[in-house]
Amino acid sequence: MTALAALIRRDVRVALRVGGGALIGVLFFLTVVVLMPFAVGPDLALLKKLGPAILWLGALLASLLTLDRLFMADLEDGSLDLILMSRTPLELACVAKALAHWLVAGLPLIVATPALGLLLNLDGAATGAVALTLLAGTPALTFTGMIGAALAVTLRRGGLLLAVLVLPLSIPVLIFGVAASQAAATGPLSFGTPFSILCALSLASLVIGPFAAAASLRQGLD
Amino acid sequence: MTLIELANPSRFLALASRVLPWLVAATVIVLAIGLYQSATAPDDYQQGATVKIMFIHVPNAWLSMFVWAVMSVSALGTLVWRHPLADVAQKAAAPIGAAFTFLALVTGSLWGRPMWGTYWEWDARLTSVLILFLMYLGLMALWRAVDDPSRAARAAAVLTLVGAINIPIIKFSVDWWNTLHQGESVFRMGGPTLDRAFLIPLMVMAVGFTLLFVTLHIAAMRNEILRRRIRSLQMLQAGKPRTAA
Amino acid sequence: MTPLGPYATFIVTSYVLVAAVVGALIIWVIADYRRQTARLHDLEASGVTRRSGRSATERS
Amino acid sequence: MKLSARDLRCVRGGREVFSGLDFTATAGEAVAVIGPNGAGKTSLLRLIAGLLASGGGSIALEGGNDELTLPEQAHYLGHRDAMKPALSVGDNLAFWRDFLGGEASDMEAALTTVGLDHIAHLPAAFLSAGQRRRLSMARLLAVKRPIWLLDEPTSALDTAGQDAFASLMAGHLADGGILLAATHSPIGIPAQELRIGTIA
Repeated sequence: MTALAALIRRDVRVALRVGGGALIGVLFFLTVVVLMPFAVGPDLALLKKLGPAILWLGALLASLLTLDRLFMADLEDGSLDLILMSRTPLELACVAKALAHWLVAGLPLIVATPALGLLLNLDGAATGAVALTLLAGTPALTFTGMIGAALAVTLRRGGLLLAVLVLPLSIPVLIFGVAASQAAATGPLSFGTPFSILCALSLASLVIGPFAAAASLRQGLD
Repeated sequence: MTLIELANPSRFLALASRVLPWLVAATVIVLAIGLYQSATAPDDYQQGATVKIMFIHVPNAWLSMFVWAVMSVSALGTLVWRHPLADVAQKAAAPIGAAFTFLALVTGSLWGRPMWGTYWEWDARLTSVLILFLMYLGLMALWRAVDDPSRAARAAAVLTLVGAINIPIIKFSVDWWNTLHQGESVFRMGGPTLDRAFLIPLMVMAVGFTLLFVTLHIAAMRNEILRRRIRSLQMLQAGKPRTAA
Repeated sequence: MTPLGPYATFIVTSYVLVAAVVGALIIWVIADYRRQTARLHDLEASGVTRRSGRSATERS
Repeated sequence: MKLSARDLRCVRGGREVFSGLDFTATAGEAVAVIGPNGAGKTSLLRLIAGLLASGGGSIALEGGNDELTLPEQAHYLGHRDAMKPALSVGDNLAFWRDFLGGEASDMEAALTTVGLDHIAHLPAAFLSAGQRRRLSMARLLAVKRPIWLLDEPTSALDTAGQDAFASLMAGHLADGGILLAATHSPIGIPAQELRIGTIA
């Protein structure tokens, strides 16, 4: 356990220090959401309707963009070699890395959601629903995105390739995340069903993600 | 004390510690007068007592642009005149400017709630300030992304100047976008018909907040100079072999 | 002082928020100054000086 | 303890780097892997460290800890130092001590041995190439592992650093460790030579 705690602590600290760029994701989220009204127009009724979808898309893109460095930074400085040689199973090390990433990149998005909800004219209930679905759904984005990040390391390519690989995988999360928030905001569907599915998706990705990422890292040994 | 003499960071530190107490005193006095005048100002016939929000909103909105102007001059100082304190001034101003811009947004939003019935309206003014806020945050992110201040300085200077040129274009575009979508005109603050009863407290508050910015800016510059001094000392320490002491 | 009318909450919130943010800025600047000077003194205590041999915290 | 390899083969990118490689190293023995650039010195070390898929042959460790795999009992010191520039020297080392697991030893002592104890609080970004290498050496000391795989261990080190490293390696061998070093220059301790690649 000390090994995993040490890894989480290190990743969080590196992200928060100068050059870490932990908060760039949330800044990107803010910018993307602010851009939306310029495209669709400042019609408050329309924005209210589109609000949950805009917030979810913004969060999806923001958490995807920051995933790029998840394994790449460790590959570049040689840390990945030592992680592979440690007595901690690689799967657990992947869980720790994803968790650390979620803490510095996923959680701030949820914290920023209420302010953005205000800009998009969402009422308290709808904003709360979006924040809650993001809380349940962003771990799924991180853990499935981690598979793409591991593949990107294997292929020594990052950036857009990662996006192309991961975006299709995150479609289910997007569907049920937006469905649950829309249900809470406007009805008529119930909030519970899509939300439970969203939680189930998160839990499943919590299991599948680390195994797939670890397998991909091992395959990509070079 | 000319600008050339100020180029020496040690001189700047000396000057800063001499000037800061006076600046603090001036800021406190002017802000106190401003606050008193704002409290005793009459209600506006249109806005009622909410006009009081204007006394803090307008100075913050003014500063949000003024600070960017200060940063642009500093950016020129970095790129053209190679003034050694220019990038210190620019870096120190960014978080303060962001804070004032944030306050301009929040006070504007709190004024808008009773006036418009909503906290946020995609009004041209507010929206432009929101974009300015995002640009401040981006600039701060740029400073944080690079460990070496001298390397970050040039990139930040270019970004600041590009921002200075772009802000009017953004403002124009947002105005156009806004009028395209919104037929009815929202209440416009300011204009030439502002009553003296409001104008004087507003001016005093604006002067007070500007003094506040200058004080904070000089203090933050002093911190930044010390931070860089520590950095170079630490590099010196790292380069030295261990001493027997 | 004139009564603030029906929108007193908004006015008071605005002023309180401005005071809070400005207060935070002031505290940040002061705390940062204390931290930097303390670190400088620590460095000097450990025998690191600038090339010119002068004290780094020297005021003039 | 005995580390032995039989008929090792390494293929990278469809090209055979080396094949039919045999060596044996017993406790307290050092192997200097010698060969021209591109002969596969680094590949051999990474293969033993489990960082490269084997193209054939076998590697066996006798007399080690049976519950652990070979890579888990080995230290790999590569060209990249696995240190985060944003973290302090001490934090970097403490992380690897905690993360690599197993028997940890005194971190302060390790830093003192490599001569970095006075700057443990500084960010690793401030270190020179030689100092970074010393920090990597401290990692070998902070966590005890019987097998050291060293890729050009003395590059970037000055004469004093090379001497210090030689005495570290000698100490490791005296404790019954095994050491493989890929090198172009003499490593400063007696070692059996393993030549790989075509000798020009």
